[in-house]
Amino acid sequence: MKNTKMKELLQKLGTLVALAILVLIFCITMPDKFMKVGNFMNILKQASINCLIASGMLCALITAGIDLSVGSNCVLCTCTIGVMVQSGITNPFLLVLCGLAVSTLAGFINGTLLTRLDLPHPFVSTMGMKNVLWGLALVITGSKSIAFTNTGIDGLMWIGGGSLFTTYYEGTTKVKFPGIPFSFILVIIVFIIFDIFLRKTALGRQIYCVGGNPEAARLSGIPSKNVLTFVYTLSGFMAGMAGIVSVGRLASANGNAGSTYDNDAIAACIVGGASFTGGKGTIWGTLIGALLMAVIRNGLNLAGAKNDVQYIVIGSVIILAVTIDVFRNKMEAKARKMAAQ
Amino acid sequence: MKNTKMKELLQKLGTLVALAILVLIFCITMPDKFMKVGNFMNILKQASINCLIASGMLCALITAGIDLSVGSNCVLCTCTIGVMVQSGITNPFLLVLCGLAVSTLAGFINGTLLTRLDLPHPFVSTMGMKNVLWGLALVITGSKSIAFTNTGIDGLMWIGGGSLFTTYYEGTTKVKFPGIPFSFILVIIVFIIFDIFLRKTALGRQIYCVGGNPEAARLSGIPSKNVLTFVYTLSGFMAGMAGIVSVGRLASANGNAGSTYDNDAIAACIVGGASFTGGKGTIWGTLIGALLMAVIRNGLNLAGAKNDVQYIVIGSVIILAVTIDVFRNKMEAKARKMAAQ
Amino acid sequence: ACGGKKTEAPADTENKTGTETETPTTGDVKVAVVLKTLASEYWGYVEAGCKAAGDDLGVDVVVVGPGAESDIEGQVSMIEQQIGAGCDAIVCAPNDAGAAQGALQAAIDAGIPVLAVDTNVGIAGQTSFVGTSNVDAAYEGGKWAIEQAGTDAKAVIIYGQEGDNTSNMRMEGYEKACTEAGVEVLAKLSGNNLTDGATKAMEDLLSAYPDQIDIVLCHNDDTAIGAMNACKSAGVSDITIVGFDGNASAVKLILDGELVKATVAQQPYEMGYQVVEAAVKAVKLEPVDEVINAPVQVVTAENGQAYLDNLEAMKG
Amino acid sequence: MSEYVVELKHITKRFPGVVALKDMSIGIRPGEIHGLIGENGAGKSTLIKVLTGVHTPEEGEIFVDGQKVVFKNPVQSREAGIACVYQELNIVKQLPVTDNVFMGRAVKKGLLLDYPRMHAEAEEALKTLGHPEINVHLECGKLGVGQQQMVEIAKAVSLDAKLIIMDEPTSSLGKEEIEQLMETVRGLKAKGVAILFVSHKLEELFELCDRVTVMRDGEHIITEDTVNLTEDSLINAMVGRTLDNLYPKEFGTKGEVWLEAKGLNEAGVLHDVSFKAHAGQITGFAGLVGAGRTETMRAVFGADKLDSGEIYVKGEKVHIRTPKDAIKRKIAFLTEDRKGQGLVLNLDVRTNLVLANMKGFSNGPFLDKDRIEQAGNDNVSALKIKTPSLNEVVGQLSGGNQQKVVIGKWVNTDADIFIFDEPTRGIDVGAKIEVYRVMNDLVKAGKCVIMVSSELPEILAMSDHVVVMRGGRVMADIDRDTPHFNSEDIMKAAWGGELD
Ligand SMILES: Nc1ncnc2c1ncn2[C@@H]1O[C@H](COP(=O)(O)OP(=O)(O)OP(=O)(O)O)[C@@H](O)[C@H]1O
Ligand SMILES: Nc1ncnc2c1ncn2[C@@H]1O[C@H](COP(=O)(O)OP(=O)(O)OP(=O)(O)O)[C@@H](O)[C@H]1O
Ligand SMILES: [Mg+2]
Ligand SMILES: [Mg+2]
Repeated sequence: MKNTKMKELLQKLGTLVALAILVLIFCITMPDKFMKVGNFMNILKQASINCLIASGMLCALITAGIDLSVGSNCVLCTCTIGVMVQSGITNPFLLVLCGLAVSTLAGFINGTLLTRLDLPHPFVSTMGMKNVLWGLALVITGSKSIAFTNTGIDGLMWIGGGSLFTTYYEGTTKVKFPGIPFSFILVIIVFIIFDIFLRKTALGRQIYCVGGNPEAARLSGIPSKNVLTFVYTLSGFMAGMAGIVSVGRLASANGNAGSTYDNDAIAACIVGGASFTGGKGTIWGTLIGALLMAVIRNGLNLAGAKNDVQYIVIGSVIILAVTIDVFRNKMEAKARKMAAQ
Repeated sequence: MKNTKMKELLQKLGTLVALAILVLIFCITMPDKFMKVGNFMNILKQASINCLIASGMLCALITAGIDLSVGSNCVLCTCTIGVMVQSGITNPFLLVLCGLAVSTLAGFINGTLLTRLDLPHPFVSTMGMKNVLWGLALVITGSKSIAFTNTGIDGLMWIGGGSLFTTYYEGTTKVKFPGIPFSFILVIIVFIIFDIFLRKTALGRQIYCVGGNPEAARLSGIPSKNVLTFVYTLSGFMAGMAGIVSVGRLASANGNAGSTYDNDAIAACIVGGASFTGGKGTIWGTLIGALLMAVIRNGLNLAGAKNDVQYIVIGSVIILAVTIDVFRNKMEAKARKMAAQ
Repeated sequence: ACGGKKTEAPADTENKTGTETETPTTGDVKVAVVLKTLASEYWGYVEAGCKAAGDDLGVDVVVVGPGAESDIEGQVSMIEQQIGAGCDAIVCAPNDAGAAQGALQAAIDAGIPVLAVDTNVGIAGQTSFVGTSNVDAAYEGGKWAIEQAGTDAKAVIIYGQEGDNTSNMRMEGYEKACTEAGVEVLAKLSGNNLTDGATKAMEDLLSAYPDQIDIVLCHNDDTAIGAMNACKSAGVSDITIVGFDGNASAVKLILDGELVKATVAQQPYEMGYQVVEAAVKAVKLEPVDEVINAPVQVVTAENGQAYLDNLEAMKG
Repeated sequence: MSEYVVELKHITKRFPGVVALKDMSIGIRPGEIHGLIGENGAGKSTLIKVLTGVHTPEEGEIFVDGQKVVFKNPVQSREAGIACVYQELNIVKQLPVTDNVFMGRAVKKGLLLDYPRMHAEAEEALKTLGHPEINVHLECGKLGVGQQQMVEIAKAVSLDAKLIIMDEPTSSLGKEEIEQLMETVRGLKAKGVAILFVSHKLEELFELCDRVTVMRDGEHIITEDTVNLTEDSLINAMVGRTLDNLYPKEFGTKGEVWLEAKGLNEAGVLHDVSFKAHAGQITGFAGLVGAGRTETMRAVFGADKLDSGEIYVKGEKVHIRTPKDAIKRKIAFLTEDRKGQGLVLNLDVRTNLVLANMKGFSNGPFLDKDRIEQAGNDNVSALKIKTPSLNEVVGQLSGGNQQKVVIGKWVNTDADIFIFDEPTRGIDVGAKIEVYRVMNDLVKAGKCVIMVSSELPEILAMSDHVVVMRGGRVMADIDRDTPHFNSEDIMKAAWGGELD
């Protein structure tokens, strides 16, 4: 049982192969730089924000939608917290609450726009919202960046910046094991919840139904509009979570910080097996997709690759990863057909 | 006949209403700045590159696809020309030929990746290519910007920068009528060709068919894969055209210039009535969409609106424009329903 | 279209450009300022300076800028619009000098004075350039860091967007400082001008060169904050990070004794103020210097408080 | 207590361009099997969707157990005890069978779904329908169409409903499965469940129903006990006139062999399939569901890849790799799945009608508007396609009218060899005759027609020559003038028996 499940997982995730190959290549070419515990922890840290955003994006993609506002929304959350801190509020719970509330509200507006106005596709509403939220983030911060260091919110900053199980060389402050980044532990917790949510709850399954065949969902009495509204609200909430993590990770709030987030999240989901036509995608696939992206960036940085080379390599790897997946699916279908004989 | 067609067009394009309202608002609030012939000519000039790119994007959207590489591709074309000019080549025909060839090839690769590798959705392949092309543009220019002014390619620069029918106050060099920008005349010519192509030719209709149901199209003898390959090649070609226009428009080649182009083109198409689910969209709708975007930007700039406000307004107008269209469609359906006997 | 000749050639002395009409009174003077973007702290200071000058001189100042520094076409459009809408002088901080030259030619042709701020346009007929060379400014920052860390130190550079002119120039300045002092540059990575990108880049640099990096030279303050994050979470404390721009948030960190030890401030407010001043002079056909140098300041723990107070005062 | 479990009174429902229901009333008694019949586009499916809360009628009332109700959505209807198998498959292909059976419902244990129980119940429901072989863990997209239809039926049956509506449930089922389904329906009736059964197959209605309601143009025509009805009176009520001959067979002159297949093989699907089809004849393909007839035709048409085998068109050996090659060889192929493979649903009728012959309707690269208009109008009148105009989006036509558009699409090609895969699936008796007439005309014009059909009467009446398949193999090849040309022998061959 467990074994077959593992096998299934492996089969389903052709990208895991791509990830493994990539790691292997980097390990061989840069054993001294890449193949270090500390570096692997770095990769996890670097993937965290993308993972959180991608989890919400995944739900939108499963419903055959998209949420282009996640990047701006994440930034808006951080900026909200930044402005509050500037005005002297340092209660971490209050800050987290307000940050999440703002992002969740923005997500809810996305969903409402889509479903109540009967917009044809969330691309429009979320692209519109992306601009609106970006503008808001700039307005509230006065287009200035706000630094969090030494503002008395170290507890909050620990979420994004702290590590567990850090060990030091005896009697020094020299780090032996840099610890597991708490942000990644958070990601794992969130992803386990998502996994259960998507696979085992009624609402989770309804998300797949709405994406796979909206007409069937409607005829089966699934309240598609509510499900969609929920999905975009959830996506907003997850963007907020990412915003909270970035408080500690970036130690600053800047209205322009989110420009690359949307595409990174989409790439993680798609590379991880989700599809624009909806009904497909798993959270673990998304994790692998996000890690794949993080590993490429990390490896190229370690190799000292320039911007331009990085663009070319990242582009190629994205295409390659998906190609491997498509190829593996075809092989599998062929094998099934042969077995049917 | 002509009359009903005009009426139909008006009916089909709810966004035209949005555009009219917007122009009216700006005319009323800024009669001195906005409501000037020169400014209107500016708007046309400013919409040109987006129009050209959007025309190719429209075809991709009609097939239920997307082409995220257009921005980079446009820039790559300009940079190719830039590098050639730097190396002393000034024959405009040769320059145009090479620029278009590079972009068309890139588009062809997009199409080939999509159809021959059986990728699930062009988002991935074109996002990958976007990065690759961007990187290439930086590599060939050595990450430096190349100025075209005074390099002896004035003829070529006239395409993007020149105007027709410019008049001056008698005996002076003071401009009376700044002339119709040639780039926009080019747009109109291209769009008329596109209109005929999409509505009246077999291949054009096939693009809609492939977008609506690729399997049905294939079984009807339409070579879906070839049609798709053609669409992405065309999109690449149009990006190349935009690249040629930007030689004169920007008077420089810079590898980073294309970052906003993709989204602007998508927005123009979607605001103009295209849909992510394919099978929908007209070239005139796209024109209106592109003009709408250009008018907002222009008006806000003239009003001296700050970036943050601009983001918010642009986001809202995008949502609003599409909402008006959806609403008008609903009204029309309702009217037809009431008329049914 | 290049080089349209005036009918009545004005006294074409070195730096001033005149129009055929009579000198306008300051009340009607309109100065258009097109910056690289407005959505950032640095350009916010420039904008504030421009507006303050406008108020002080009693002229109408419009400040616009595209949403991002990479939006070259957006900036060209803005220049066209401002010329089209009518202005008596135009000030520009070009995102791409070549592109701006193309667009500003119309102003030169129409006899409208053209001024550059922060980054030079370099168009023939340009009235004035107010700013500092980014190369020199970065050089100053680099030199300061090397003074602190010693010439046997090793440095890394985290740059912005490759292909971006400003980034290229700052890179040149930093490298110049390092080569002069014989400091080895271990690596150069892009942080894409974002804190997120810079954090990742610095983490990776620390991984690649453990215990070797003494100096981190950054292309802006957000990048410096990112580098600081990475160092802190890696437990690195003996490192000198230099930022660029002189943003308040960065200066506060410097004063707090964080790892960001300095930021190169180009006096954005001053630049903004002076360029508008110069523009008004040009409109009034008064002589204007071809290059107006704004002073560069390396803001450190010593002069940081004064700098901040100054910023505060300017805002008020 | 009312006489009816569910009653609709004076329902009017409008769509843009059409009034689908006009003052329509119908009452269903508890425990009865109530047949509903009418031409394509008569409004049957619309009526059903009003009943299930999918459409809200402009006028009229709905009563359940004598109580007036208003259904705003499908959940309310389901909660009132109404379950439905819709005409079009409503399967989420990416999800497993269990999820589809329980779509829109949840069996929970705490916060989570109780999958073990759901799997068990889904298995149970499929077993009672005679399909224990369907793996409930498998994604639905991997099942055959017939199996998918069974999942759809299981979805309705597993609800504890007092009224189950079935909108043409048998159109994608084979004979055996139809028998099984009828058993199930009778079993439900015995339990006191009322059934509303829509079908275009008269014999099914006579075999199964207690009463039948006939609709025409959205209006109620008659409701009668089945015993008082004859085929003729039913058809008369439906189409407003009598049809003397349901199968108007006409003969052409037998010509050369125009299509010949030799030893077609496709791993796991086709085994050494050979057949010949003559010009001027209708070659029927009989067999049970899954016999491999569709696969054979797809292979011939170049839609699927063959592992080996030869195809001859008009005596010439050809290599057909894509449908385009086949069309070039003047082969037409009407697919059985109109939605997935036949039509571009979001485009207009006009475009769909010329889909397969854009070249033929072009002058150079340009489409010839007038000729297209002409051909479209001809199709609409010849095939009696019920559509507001040629500009109507095909997806909004009723199921049967969509099928007619697909037929029109192929009639508009200048093909010589026509392959019709289940051409009369889901179309009404009147329209069927039109389709037969189309085939007759083709044959008389000397064309070669292949008709794949699961309806034996149709095969017997219309074919000049029958090929019987089973399990991807050709079992028999029977000419019209041989003694084996009868239903017993064909069925025997379809079941794998030897004919002497
Ligand atoms: N959603 C819709 N929008 C517009 N028109 C519709 C819609 N649904 C049905 N119609 C129209 O309503 C009429 C009745 O259609 P309906 O599907 O009820 O017919 P039907 O009796 O079920 O036919 P069939 O036997 O072909 O299934 C048709 O003319 C059809 O075109
Ligand atoms: N209802 C079904 N049950 C089981 N298998 C099926 C079913 N429908 C199709 N298949 C699968 O598809 C293969 C060939 O089916 P095909 O569609 O060619 O048969 P057919 O004779 O055309 O039947 P149909 O009447 O369904 O069109 C079979 O070998 C079988 O594996
Ligand atoms: Mg129906
Ligand atoms: Mg079949």
